[in-house]
Amino acid sequence: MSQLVLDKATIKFGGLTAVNQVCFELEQGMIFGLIGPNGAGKTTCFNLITGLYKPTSGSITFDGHDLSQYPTYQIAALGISRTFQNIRLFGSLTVLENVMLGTYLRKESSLASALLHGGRSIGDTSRKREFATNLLNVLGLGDLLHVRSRDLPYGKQRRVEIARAMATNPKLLLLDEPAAGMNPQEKVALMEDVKRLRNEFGKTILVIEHDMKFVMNLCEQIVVLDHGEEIARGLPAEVKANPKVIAAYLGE
Amino acid sequence: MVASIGLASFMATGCKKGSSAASGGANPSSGGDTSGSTSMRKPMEGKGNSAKNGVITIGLVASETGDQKPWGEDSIKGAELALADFNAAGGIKGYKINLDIQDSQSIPAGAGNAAAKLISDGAVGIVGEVSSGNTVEIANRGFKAGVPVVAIGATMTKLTETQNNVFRVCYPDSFQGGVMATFAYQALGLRKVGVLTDNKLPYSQGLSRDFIRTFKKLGGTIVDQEKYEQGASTFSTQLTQLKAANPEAIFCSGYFTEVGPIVAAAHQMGLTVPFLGGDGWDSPKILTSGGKAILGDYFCNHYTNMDNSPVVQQFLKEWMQKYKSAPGTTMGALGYDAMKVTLTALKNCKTMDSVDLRNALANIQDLQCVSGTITLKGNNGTPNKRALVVKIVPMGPLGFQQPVVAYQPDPKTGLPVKVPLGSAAGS
Amino acid sequence: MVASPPVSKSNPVAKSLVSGILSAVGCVALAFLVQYISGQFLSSYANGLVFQAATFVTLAVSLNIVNGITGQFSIGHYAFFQIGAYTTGALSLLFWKKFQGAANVPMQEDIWIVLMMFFGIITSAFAGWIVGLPSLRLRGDYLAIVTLGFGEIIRISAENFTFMGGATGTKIAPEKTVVWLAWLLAFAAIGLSRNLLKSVHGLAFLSVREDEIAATAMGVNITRTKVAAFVIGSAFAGAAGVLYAHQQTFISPDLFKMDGSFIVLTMVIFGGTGSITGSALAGASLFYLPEALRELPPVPFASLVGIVLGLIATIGALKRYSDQSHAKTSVKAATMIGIIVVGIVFMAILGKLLSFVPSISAHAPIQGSQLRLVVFAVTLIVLMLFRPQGVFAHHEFSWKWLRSVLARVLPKQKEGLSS
Amino acid sequence: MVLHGLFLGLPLAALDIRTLPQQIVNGLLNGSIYALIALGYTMVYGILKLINFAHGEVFMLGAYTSLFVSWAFGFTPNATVEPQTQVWYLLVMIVASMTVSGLAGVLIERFAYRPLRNQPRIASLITAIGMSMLLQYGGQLFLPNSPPPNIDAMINPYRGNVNITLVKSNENLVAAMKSAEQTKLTADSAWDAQKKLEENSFYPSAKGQALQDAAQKADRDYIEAQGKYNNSGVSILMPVGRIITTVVTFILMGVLSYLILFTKRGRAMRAVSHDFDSAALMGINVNSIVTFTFILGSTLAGAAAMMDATLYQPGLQINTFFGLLPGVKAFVAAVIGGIGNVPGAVVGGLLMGVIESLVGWAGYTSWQDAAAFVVLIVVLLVRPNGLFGSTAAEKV
Repeated sequence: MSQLVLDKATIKFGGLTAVNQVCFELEQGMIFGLIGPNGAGKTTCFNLITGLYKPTSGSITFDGHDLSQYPTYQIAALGISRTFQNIRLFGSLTVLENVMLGTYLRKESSLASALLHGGRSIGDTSRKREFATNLLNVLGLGDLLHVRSRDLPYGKQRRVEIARAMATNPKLLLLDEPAAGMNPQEKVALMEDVKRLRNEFGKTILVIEHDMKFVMNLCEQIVVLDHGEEIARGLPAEVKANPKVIAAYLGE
Repeated sequence: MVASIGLASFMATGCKKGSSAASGGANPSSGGDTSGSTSMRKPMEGKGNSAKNGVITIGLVASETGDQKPWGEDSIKGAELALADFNAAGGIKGYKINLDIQDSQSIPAGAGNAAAKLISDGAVGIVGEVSSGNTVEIANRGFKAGVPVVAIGATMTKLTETQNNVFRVCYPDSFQGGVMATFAYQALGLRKVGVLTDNKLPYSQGLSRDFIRTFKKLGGTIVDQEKYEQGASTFSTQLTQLKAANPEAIFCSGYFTEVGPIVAAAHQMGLTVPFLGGDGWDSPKILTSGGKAILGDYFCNHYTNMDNSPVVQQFLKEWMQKYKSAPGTTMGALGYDAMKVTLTALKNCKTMDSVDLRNALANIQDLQCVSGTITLKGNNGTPNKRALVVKIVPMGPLGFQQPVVAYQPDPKTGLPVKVPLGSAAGS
Repeated sequence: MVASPPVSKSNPVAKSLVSGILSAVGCVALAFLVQYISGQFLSSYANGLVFQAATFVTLAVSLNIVNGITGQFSIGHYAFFQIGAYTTGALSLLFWKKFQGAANVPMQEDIWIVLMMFFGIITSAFAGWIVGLPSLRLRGDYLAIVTLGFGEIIRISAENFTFMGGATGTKIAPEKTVVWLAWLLAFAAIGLSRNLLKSVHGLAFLSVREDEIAATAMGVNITRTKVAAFVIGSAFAGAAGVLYAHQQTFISPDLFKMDGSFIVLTMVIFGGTGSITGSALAGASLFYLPEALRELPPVPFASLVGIVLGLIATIGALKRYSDQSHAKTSVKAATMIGIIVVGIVFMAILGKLLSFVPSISAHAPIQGSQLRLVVFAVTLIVLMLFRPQGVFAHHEFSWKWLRSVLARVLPKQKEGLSS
Repeated sequence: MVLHGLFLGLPLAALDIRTLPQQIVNGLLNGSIYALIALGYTMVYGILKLINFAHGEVFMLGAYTSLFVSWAFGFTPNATVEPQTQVWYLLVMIVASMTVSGLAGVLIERFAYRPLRNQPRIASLITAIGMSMLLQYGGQLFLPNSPPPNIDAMINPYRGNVNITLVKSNENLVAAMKSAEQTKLTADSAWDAQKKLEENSFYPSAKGQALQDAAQKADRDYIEAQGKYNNSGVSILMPVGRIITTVVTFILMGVLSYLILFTKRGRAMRAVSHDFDSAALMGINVNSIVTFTFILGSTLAGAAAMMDATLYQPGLQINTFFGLLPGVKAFVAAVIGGIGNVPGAVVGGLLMGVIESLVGWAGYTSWQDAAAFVVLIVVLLVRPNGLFGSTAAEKV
C-alpha cells in the first residue's frame, strides 16, 4: 500500500495555479525524486504535504490520514519531516540544540515538570541530548555540537537540517534541494548518507533536486513537474528519455 | 442617570466631618487625636526624625518633572519664598533650616520614593504634594516613619481622616464641591446642570462627585455627565452630548489647561451657558486659551490677587521681586502657606523632632496666611477655611479674578455657609 | 528551584534533583538574609528600594520569557502587573478585615499576601491567556500594538472602576514591605526561566522566536507555546503586582502608566534579549538609576548647555571611531578613553564660555532632579548605539562564560601593552 | 446590574438619534488630524519597519514652533495691546512648524536610527523610546512649559461655523421661546434695579429675594424653551477652522500620494520599502530616500501640530507631552489601516475619529480611548495586517 497519496492536489494563489491536479503515490522505503524546472511547483508540493498550505482541491493522504484535516505540527507528529530550500535552522541555537528540538515530538515530560526542574524533565532532557549527540555522530557532525548553527558553512548547515529532520523520527523525509551549494565531494558524501538513512532506518525519502546527476544516481523513482502539472514519472532512465521532460528543461 | 452613585459614595464613607475632636498634642503615644468621638485619626507609628547638629531638615516633595510640573514648580517657589521670609524674620535661634526638595515625577510611586528618601535623609517634617494621589503616598510613608506631612493642594476629602500625621492648608473637595454646588443652586439659581470631568485626574473625579452629591441634595438635577482625558485635543463629542441635554450651566472640574479650550469650543458651537469650576482653573493662561468665552464664568479659589489684605499684598510683592513674574497658579500661594504653617509650628517646638512638630502643627491656631486664616487645632488636619467663589474678568492690574461670594464650612454640618467677603472684596 | 550545572552521565536525575533542592533552599535562605540585612542595616527608603528592585527584576525576567525567549513582542507588560495589584486591592478591600479577625496568627499579614499572590497569579495568568490568544494570528509589531492596547484598556477600566476609587485609587489594607517574598519571587522567576531553557520544552520556546515555520514543521505547537509564554510571564508579573500593591499601600491607575511597560521592555532589551542574567541585572540597575540620580546637584544652565553640546560631539566622535577603526581592542579602548577625556574638557570649556553669554547665565540653575529622566533617556540611547545587542547579548552568566570572556580579553591587553 | 453598579462610567443613556449626524461629522473632522499624524508613522514604518515612537515628539516640536512664531507676532500671554489677526500669520506658522518638525525628524533619523540600521530592529525601537523620553523630559529644561503655554485663541481668524440643517426646528416652539425671552428680560431688569439698591447689604431683603428668584426662574424657563426649540431640529455644525484643517489635511494627503505614486522619488521609496539591498543595487541612494521619508512624515506632523493648536482646537495647552496622546491614537489609526499603507492610514484615522465619537454618543465618553483599542484588537483579529495591509506571504 502506498504511504503517501496525492490525489489531484491543486492549489491556487489568486489567479495563479501553482500546483494543478498532481497525483502521485509514494511506496514505503523508497527514494523518490521530484524534479522540474524553476517555478514548476516542487516546493509548493512540499508545503502542501507538510500543511503549510492547504490544497484548494484534491486530497493528500498519509497512512490513511487526510492531511488537510491536520495543522502542520500534527502532520509532523504523524511522521512527516522536512528540510527547507533556503535553510531554516534556528540560527542562534547550537547544532545540538537544533537537533534536540527535533525530539520535541517525543518529549516524555510536561511543561510544568520542565519549569520546576522535575526528575522527569531532567531525565527526559538528558536522554534526548544523548540521542541527538548520537545522531549527529552518525551523520559525521559530532565535532560541531556546540557551534551556533548560524556560524556554520552552508554545506554543514544543510546536513544539520537533515539531522534535525531525522531527529523527529519520521516515516517520510522530505528533502528540499539538499545538495544545493555543496561541492562535488560533499554531494557524494550526502548521497551516501541519504542512502544510509533509507537502508539503515527504513525511511521513505522524497528529494527535490536540480542536480540531475545527483537525482539520477540517488532516486529509484522520479516525478517530473512543469507549470504545476505532472508531465512524467518513472524510473530515472525512462524519465531522462522522455521527450516532454527534455522539452520542459530545454524549452521548445 | 448614574445608578452607581451610591457605590461611588462608598469611597467617601468615613467622611464624617468631625470638628469636635480635640486635636492631640498632649500625649501622642497614648493616642493623640483619637480622643475625639468622631475622629478616626490613628497616631503615627514611627519615632520620626529630629534636628541634627543644629540643622533642621524639612522635606519638600514636588513634581519637578512630568505633567504636573507647572504646579510643582510653583509650590517650590512658594515654599522657598516662605523660608526666605522666615529666615529674614529671625528664623529659629541656633538652628539652620535645610529645605530638601525631591521630585515625585508627577506619579504616586515617585512621590512615595521621594518621601522615603526624605525620611531617610532625616527630614523632621515633609511638605507636599500638590495632587492628592501623590500626597497619599507621602502621607503613608510619613505615617509609618512618624513624620508629619503638610499637604499643599491635595483636596481629596479622605486624605486627613485616618492618620494623625497628615495636615493640609487647602480646603477638601467635599467642601469645594459643596461650595460650587451651593453657589450654583442658591446664588445663581440653577436647577439643571451638566458635569464634565477629567477622567484621568483623581482631583477632577473627586470634585465632580462632591459637587454632584451636594447639588442633588439641594434639589438640583444633573442632566448629563461627560468625561474627557487630560491631554485630549478635542472635546466636540462631549460638548455635543452636553448641548443636547440642554443644561443651565456646566460644572467642569478639570485643570485650566483643558478648561480654556473646552469653554471656547462650547461657545463656538453655541453652548453659551455659564461654566463653573474648582481651584484647578486658577491661571492667567485660562484667558488666552479660553478667550472671550471664559469671561464671566465662576470658579472656587483659595485666594485672589485682588485681596488687599497685607499678607496677600506682601506675598505678591515679594514673589514679583524674587521671581520677576506673578505666580503662575494658585499653588504658589498654597506652597507658601504650607511652608509657613510648618515653620510656624517648628518655632513652637521645643525638641525639634517629628513628634514635637506634629503636635505643634495640630495646635496651629488663627495663622494669617495668603489663602486665608488657618486653624488646624481641633480640625483633624483640615483647616476650616473659607473658600472664595471668583468670577473671571478681563485681566486688570490686580489679575482676572473678581471675588463674588465667600463660603465658610458650618461648624456643625460642614455645609458651606455664606460669609462676608471681608478684605477679599478688593478695590 | 534554580537549575543545576550541566548534566553529566552519572545518574543525572539524582544529581540534578539534589542540586535543585539545595538551590531552592539556598534561595529561600538568601531571600530571608536580604530581608534581614536590609531591614536591620538600611533605612526604610533603602529597604523600599531593595524591595522594588526585586519587583522590577521579576518584571524584567518574566517579560524576558515572552519577549526574549519566545520572541513575542509585548509592550503591555504593566497590564498584568496592574491586574495583580488590583486583584489584591479588591480582595483586600472585601476580605482582609474579616481574615484579620478570624485568624489571629503570627505573620498573618505575610500569610495573607502569599494567599493574595495565589489569586493574583490566577487572574493575571488568565489575562495572559486572553492576550496570548491573538498571537495565534498576529506577528511582530501587530502583536505589540495589541498588547499596548490591552494595557491601555486595563488602565482605562481601572479609571472607571469606582469600587476601587476610579482615578483616585484606593488604599490597600495590610501595609507590608515583604522583602523576602519579593526576592523569593524574583529568584523563582529566574530559576524557572533557567530551568525552562535547560529542557526540551525551552528549545520549543526558542524555536518559535527563531523561525516559526521551521518550528511548526518540527512538530512544535506554536500557538500553545506562545500562549504558555504569555501565561507564565503574566503570572509572574501579577504576583509581583500583588507584592507591589501591598508595599505601595495605595494603588491608582497612575501607578501603571504606559511608560512603565516601556521601561520594563527597555530592561529586557538593555540586558540582552533572551538573556535571563541580563534581564535580571538590567531590571535592578535600570530601576536604581533614576533613584541614584536623585543625588544630582543643581547644574548651572550654562554648564548644562555645554554638557549637552559636548555630549553630542563626544558621542558622535566615539561612534564614528568605534565603527570605523579596526585597531586592537586595547588600542581602541585607550583611544576611546582619550576621546571621552577630551570631550569632558570640551564640555567644561564650553560651559565656562557660555556662562559669559548674559541671557544664558541669567537662567536659573536646573535642579538635579529635573535631569534624572533625561540622564536615563540619554543612557538608553548611548548604550543602544554602542551595544545594540544589549549588555549581555544572548549570553548567560556562568563562571565558564566569565572565564572565556576574561581569556579573550586579558591576553590581548598584555599584547597591547607590550607592543 | 452588578457590573453596572461597579462602573460609574456607564450611565444608561438613551441613545439620542438627533445628535448622531453631528457626532459622525465630529468624528470625521477629528479623524483627519489622526490621519495626518498617522501618515508619518505609516511612511516610516513602510520604509524602515520601525515604529517611530518619537513621532509624537516631532509633532510636539511643531506645536512649540507655532507657539514661538505666534509670540513673535505679538500674541504673547502678557500683551498689553490686543494684536491683530492676519491670515498670513497662519501661513508663516505652518511653514515654520513644518520646517522645524521636518528638521527634527531628519536629525532623529540621522543620529538615533541610522547608526543602528544594520542591527536588530529592536535596538532602534529602544532608541526610539529613549529619544521620545529625551525630548519629553529634556524639552522641559529648555522649552517654556510652566505653566503650560498655549497659542492665543484669538490668532484664529476663522471663528465662525458652517451650519447645515437636516431637519428644521419646530416653528411652533418659536412663540413660546419668544415669550419666555420677554418674561426673562422683564424679570431680569426688575431684579437688576433692586440689586442696585441692595448692593451693600449682606443678606438680600425679602423683596429682593423674591425678585431674584423670579428672575432666575425666568432665566431657567428661557433656557428650557430655547433648548426645546433647538432640540426639535437636527443640524450639523462645523467650525470653519476645523473644515479648513480637514481640507488642508486632504490636500496634503493628495500631494503625498502623488509623490509616492507618480514621481521618480516615490518609486524609489517604494523600491526601498520593498527591499533595502536590492534598491541600493539598483543605484538608489537609500540614505537619501530614508531622509526624504522622514522629511515628509515629519513635516506632515508639523502641519498637523500647527493646525491642531490654532485652527482645530484653539487654546490647547502646549507642553512637552503634547504629542503623547495624539501620537498613540494616530499610531493605532495607522495600525488599523494597515501600517505601511498610505490610504490605510487615512481611513484608519477617520475610522478612529468616528468610533470615538460614536462611543461618546452612546454615552460612554470615559470609555472612548478604550473603545479605540478594542476596535483595534477586533480589526486585527479579523484582518491581522490591518484593513488595507497586504498579507505578505512568507516565502518558504
